[in-house]
Amino acid sequence: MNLVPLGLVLDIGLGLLALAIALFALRTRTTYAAAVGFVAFGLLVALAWFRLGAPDVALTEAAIGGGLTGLLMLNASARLRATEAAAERERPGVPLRLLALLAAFAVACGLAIAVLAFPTPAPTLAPLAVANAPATGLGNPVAATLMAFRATDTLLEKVVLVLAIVGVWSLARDERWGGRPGRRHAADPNGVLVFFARLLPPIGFVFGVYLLFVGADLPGGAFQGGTILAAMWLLAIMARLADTPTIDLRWLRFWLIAGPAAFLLVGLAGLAFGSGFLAYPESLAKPIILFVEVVKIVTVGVTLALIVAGPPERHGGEGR
Amino acid sequence: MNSATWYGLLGATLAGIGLYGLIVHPHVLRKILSFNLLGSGVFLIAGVVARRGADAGLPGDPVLQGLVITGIIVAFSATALAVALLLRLAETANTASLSPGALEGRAGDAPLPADGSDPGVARRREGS
Amino acid sequence: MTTSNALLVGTLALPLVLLAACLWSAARDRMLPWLVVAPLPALLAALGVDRGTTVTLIAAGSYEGVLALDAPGALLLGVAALLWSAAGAYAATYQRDLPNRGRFAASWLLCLTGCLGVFVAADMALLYLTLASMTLGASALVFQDESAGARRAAGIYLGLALAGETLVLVAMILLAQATPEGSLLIRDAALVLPSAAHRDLIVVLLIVGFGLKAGLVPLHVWMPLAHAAAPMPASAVLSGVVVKAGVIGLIRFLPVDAGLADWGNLLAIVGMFTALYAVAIGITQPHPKVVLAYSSVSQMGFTAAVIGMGIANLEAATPVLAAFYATHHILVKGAMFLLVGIVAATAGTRLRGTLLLAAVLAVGLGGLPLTGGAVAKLAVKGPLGSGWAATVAYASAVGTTLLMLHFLRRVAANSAAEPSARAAAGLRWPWLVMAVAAIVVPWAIYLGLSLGTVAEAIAPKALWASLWPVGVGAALAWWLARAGDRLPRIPPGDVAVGIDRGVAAGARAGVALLRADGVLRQWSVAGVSLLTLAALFVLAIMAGH
Amino acid sequence: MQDVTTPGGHWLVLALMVPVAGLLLAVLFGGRHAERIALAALPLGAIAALAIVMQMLSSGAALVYCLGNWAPPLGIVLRADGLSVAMMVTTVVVLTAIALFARIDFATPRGAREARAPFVFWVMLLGVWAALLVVFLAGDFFTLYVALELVAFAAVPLVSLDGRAETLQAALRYLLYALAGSVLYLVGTVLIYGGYGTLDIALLADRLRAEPVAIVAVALMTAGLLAKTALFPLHLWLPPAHAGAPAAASALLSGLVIKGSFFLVIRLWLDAFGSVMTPAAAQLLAALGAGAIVVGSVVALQQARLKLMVAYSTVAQIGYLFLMFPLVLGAASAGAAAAALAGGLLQAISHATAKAAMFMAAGLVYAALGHDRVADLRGAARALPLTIAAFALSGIALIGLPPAGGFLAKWLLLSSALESAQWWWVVVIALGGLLTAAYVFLVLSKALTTTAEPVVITPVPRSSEVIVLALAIVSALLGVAALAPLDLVLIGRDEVMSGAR
Repeated sequence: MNLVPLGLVLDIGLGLLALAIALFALRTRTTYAAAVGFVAFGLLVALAWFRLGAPDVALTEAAIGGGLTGLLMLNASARLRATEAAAERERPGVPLRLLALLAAFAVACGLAIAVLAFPTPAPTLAPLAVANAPATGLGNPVAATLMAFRATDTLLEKVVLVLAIVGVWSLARDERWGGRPGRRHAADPNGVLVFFARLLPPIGFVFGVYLLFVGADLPGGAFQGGTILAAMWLLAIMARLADTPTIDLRWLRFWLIAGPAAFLLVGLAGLAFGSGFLAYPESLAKPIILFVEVVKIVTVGVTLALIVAGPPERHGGEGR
Repeated sequence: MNSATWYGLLGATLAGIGLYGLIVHPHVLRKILSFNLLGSGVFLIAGVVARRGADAGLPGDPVLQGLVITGIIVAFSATALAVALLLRLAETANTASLSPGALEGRAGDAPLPADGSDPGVARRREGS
Repeated sequence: MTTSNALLVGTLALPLVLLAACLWSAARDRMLPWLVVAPLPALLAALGVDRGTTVTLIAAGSYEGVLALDAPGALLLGVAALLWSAAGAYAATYQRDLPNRGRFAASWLLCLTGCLGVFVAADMALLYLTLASMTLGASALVFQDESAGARRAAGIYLGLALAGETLVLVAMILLAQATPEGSLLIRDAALVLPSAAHRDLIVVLLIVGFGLKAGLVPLHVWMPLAHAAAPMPASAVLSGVVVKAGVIGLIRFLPVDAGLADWGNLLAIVGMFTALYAVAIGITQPHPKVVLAYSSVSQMGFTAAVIGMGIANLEAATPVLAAFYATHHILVKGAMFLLVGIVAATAGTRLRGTLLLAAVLAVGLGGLPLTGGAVAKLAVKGPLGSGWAATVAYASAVGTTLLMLHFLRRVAANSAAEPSARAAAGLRWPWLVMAVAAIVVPWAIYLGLSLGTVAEAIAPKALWASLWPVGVGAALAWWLARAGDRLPRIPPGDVAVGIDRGVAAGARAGVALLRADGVLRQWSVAGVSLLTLAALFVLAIMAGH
Repeated sequence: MQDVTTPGGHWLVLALMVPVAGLLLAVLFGGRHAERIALAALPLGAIAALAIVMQMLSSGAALVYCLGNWAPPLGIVLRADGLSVAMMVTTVVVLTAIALFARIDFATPRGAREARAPFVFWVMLLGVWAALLVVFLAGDFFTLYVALELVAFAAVPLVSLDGRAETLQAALRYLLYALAGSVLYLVGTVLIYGGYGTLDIALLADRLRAEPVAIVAVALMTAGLLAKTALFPLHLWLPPAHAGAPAAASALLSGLVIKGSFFLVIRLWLDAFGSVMTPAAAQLLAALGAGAIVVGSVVALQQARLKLMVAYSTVAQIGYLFLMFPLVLGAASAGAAAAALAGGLLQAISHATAKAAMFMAAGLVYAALGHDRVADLRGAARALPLTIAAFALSGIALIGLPPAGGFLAKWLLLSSALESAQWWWVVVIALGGLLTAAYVFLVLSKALTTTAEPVVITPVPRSSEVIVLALAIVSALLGVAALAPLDLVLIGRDEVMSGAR
């Protein structure tokens, strides 16, 4: 038997690496380098989630933390280069930085103390979730949490996405309203990007749908699947194989709200038929949930891609 | 120390680093990045809580894992909104700073009324 | 609903209806002629409604809104309504051609509603409501001519009045905590005052709060400023009636038999000091309105002293007697302010009769035999007793005569230059009504309420007692007229200069706070504050465990 | 204590789903429909809120709905007590006034199918409404986290609707600071879960103990919520954001949005952590409130622009909301605690109506005069009598004169402070009222000054003036709430109030 378990060594190494990259992202001179660091950081954190026994979260973190957020950061840092020098001159003085350091350190210590003070045995809802998951027809208790036990949270989270996309669009210039989101990307038609953009989307599509269907019983689900779809679409857009739709299209609006709307309708139907809001009759639970998930994956894919694409910046006719 | 505790302490440290960056970095994109580091730290602590709750044959407490997924999505939306705001600000005023001083004496933007303005004004005038 | 109840409700309802009509600009601009009507229900109520009548306006939940008419309230209400009506008629002419007459009328009605309400409000919430609307209306009236001086006066008035009302509010809440079932009735509050948990604190709050309303030194600063700044008819009601809110408050909340003898003495000392101090400052003032305002301060001080001594001497009739004394002041002071406007619009040669009548009234305030003032002074001898207060009262009578003669001299100097100038009839009639009322009404009350007899009033001893202070006062006035210009010039509001200094210091502190706010709102500072607060909360929570 | 669905609980779901469905439909149909949907949803929401009030008055107890039939700790509940319904009704009333007012500013221009600012405004108005309802009804700290984020996501775009650099920067400040606040809140919920295995407020009220996990959690959550409420000294984002937004949006932000995170502080301190909180902590919280009152008012007095002055007035008035905590937690009797709670809530309601009216009045002044410099307001009262009257009435409500709700709130708070012998708050309340009077007087004395010639103004619609005046009258008459037959506010809170001590 090892003195120090191998797993712990791995975890410590992983953690130290993540910490180092985080510090790098914080300290490095250019925002672009910081953004690159952040992508790497996101992937390491996703690994940590696997190590913490949470593959569902790991998939989400990889898709979002490393993927879409990283893409946002890289994109933004490229557009913000001109502002960096001026911002750097506004760095607060040493006393304030010391105070900030002290305050941040104090909070970190408070958190550490709380973490060390957690009660043992840890309170957990795992047994309850396992016991009740069959009633939802879902084998994956995380999915059961998101789609049944705390379905309202998920519904509200979808509303968050709707507000986020409208919020992003609100930053368009008035005359660009109704136009296409994002700038037109310049891509070399024979470049490696276009190559991947032709190669990956079919694979990604299949993988995304796979994640959706296995999500009921295995790690995965509409959100993770939708993220993959979004990534594929964005790839195609960046390679100029596709373009963002104009934001006033009715089908686009429909798919933006379809996910939460389907959820809402299912909930209200439950209320009307007496089983209760977002309560599914046991025999119908799985088909209903599957229906909502199928609608949701499209909504998530469309919404995430457009959130990353940004506010409309071109007229509908421009760029083709 | 076990892995869970280690990740918990890592989460606390990351949260501290994120908070420091959020407070001190003048460039808003770095603030947003710091916010994400902070968020990762918080989520990791949640992961530790979930891991400690491993029971009934599960590797972790699924309820909390579900919450973290929701949290990650919300954090992403927030990041996207902040980035969009920042890009528009930089495009309008050529600055990525939160200090009001950064807006003074800039060029390339439409002149502003000295005392601020209200978009309702124009509309009410048209309507009258 | 009986007629009495209807009249009592009408006291508030009619002015309120007229006030609501002011929401329409057309009605607002035509409101001036109606001002004379607005206080009539109150006048009728004071004349016809039985003392002790109560009307419950609202009884819902834990609150009961009650109007009531008691003897001192009825006295003040009736005479106040008379002045409001006469001054309203005066204003209909005086303000007729001003562009902002609509606003004047609205402010007038707001102040009127509150002012008359104060005399009939029987529960503390209603009293506070009426006090507040009176204050708001009054400060709007002070602000009426919109000059820098009016702005300053209105600001100082509003600030001090609200501060005073806040003190009264705290006292009311403390009282409500002691009353059975949290009753808000003033009667219940006055009953529990002697046994209330924080009795002395409550008494201090009441004396300071209502003393501010009545203008007791050093809380009188707003009166010379406000009463000089307001338009003439508004000054008349402000100086005549509005200050009586302090009197009725002291009368209602500080029962004679509550065992507050020490506080009574203190109130009397403050009151007598005010009475003399205001004379001393008043005689240095050149402006007739300011002189009148100081005279009001002096008279209110004297009234407060009467209340204080009544409490100290356990004189049961004090509330009615003090109210009676105050009614005489309402009449005379109202008439005097109206006079100022008339003199300013009339040629000096046409003024002899007017000034003679005014002189009788003015010296009457000092106690000229056979005038209303003489009976008023006679009536309060009981509460004042025979000790030091009675002695100082003579000094006050001397001072009042001196001050009022000084006023007559100053007002006479302000007559119109144009030899044919003559005040409009719409100004002269109200003045004449008030002048006659100032002589007749006190006698009517004196005899009607059997506060004394004619024989007592014309007894040689009483005549002498009221005549010699007037004589001394007149002599001093003659001396003052010759030597007056050598007196120091004291700015109106005397210690109000201190308020200005305080405001200036406050402004400097304000600028410092503005800078501090700028620092705190820097992002990194605010970030550190956020985390520091979290840490502080941890400490604060742990501190208790 | 375990919550189960009560009769009539489904009204909670329906009330919540009205704005959510409205929001989705508004996005789907867009353009003019967004406005129509919002205006149609408001009466429906009012009906649902009234149904909840009636149900609660008849049962005299809190309404509960277990979502998906899953009871806590696995599931989550909607729970409405007296505080929730009072805030729900307030929200729908204020929103209706704002929506009617905004029909002019945010009408889709003729000829256009959809325009940016109107579309965003109406969607976000529904978003704020939905988010606040979740805040008022949710019984779970994580659901409340999502609700807080919803509030921020709906509020931030309202700040920068006009796209000027100043407002973009203000919106960004607001968003980032609010995000910092919500992360602190979130980490608190995670710690609570780690310590107690549930996030249900009712369950936690029994389980929470004063131990490190709970203390660190509640401190972080409190700080986060205060950042979102802009309590002094965490108010950096509020003045530029509230002063820079269009009038209707400012009314929404200042009147309603900040009440969301404030409401959560009540839930946190009085409902869940009642047994953990100490008098010292409550004193600290209220001391910040006192700082807000003094600094906010004094800085408001020095503002040259009306909208900034009104925004700083909000900074000050937020302070009042926090004075109730030491009075509830340190109350000498159950009656004093109830008075303080009712007073604090009434203060929030009074401010919601008065400040919304005041911001809209300021907006009308701006629209008519073309500026809002306080020094140049001469003649405004003559030109806009109804608007200035509305400003004056809402000012009276803020000062706390009867019969405004602010007066009743002041009476209750003073009464509670006096009963529990916390004299210093009496001084703060009194001082705050006077400072408020000072800046209201400053504005009115300028606006009431007549000019030799009438001021040239751009006419504003009479309907807008009437709406603002109506809301101001509501705020100035709110004190008649004292006449309500029942202490609606305290329904469903018996156990909670006793748990607070």
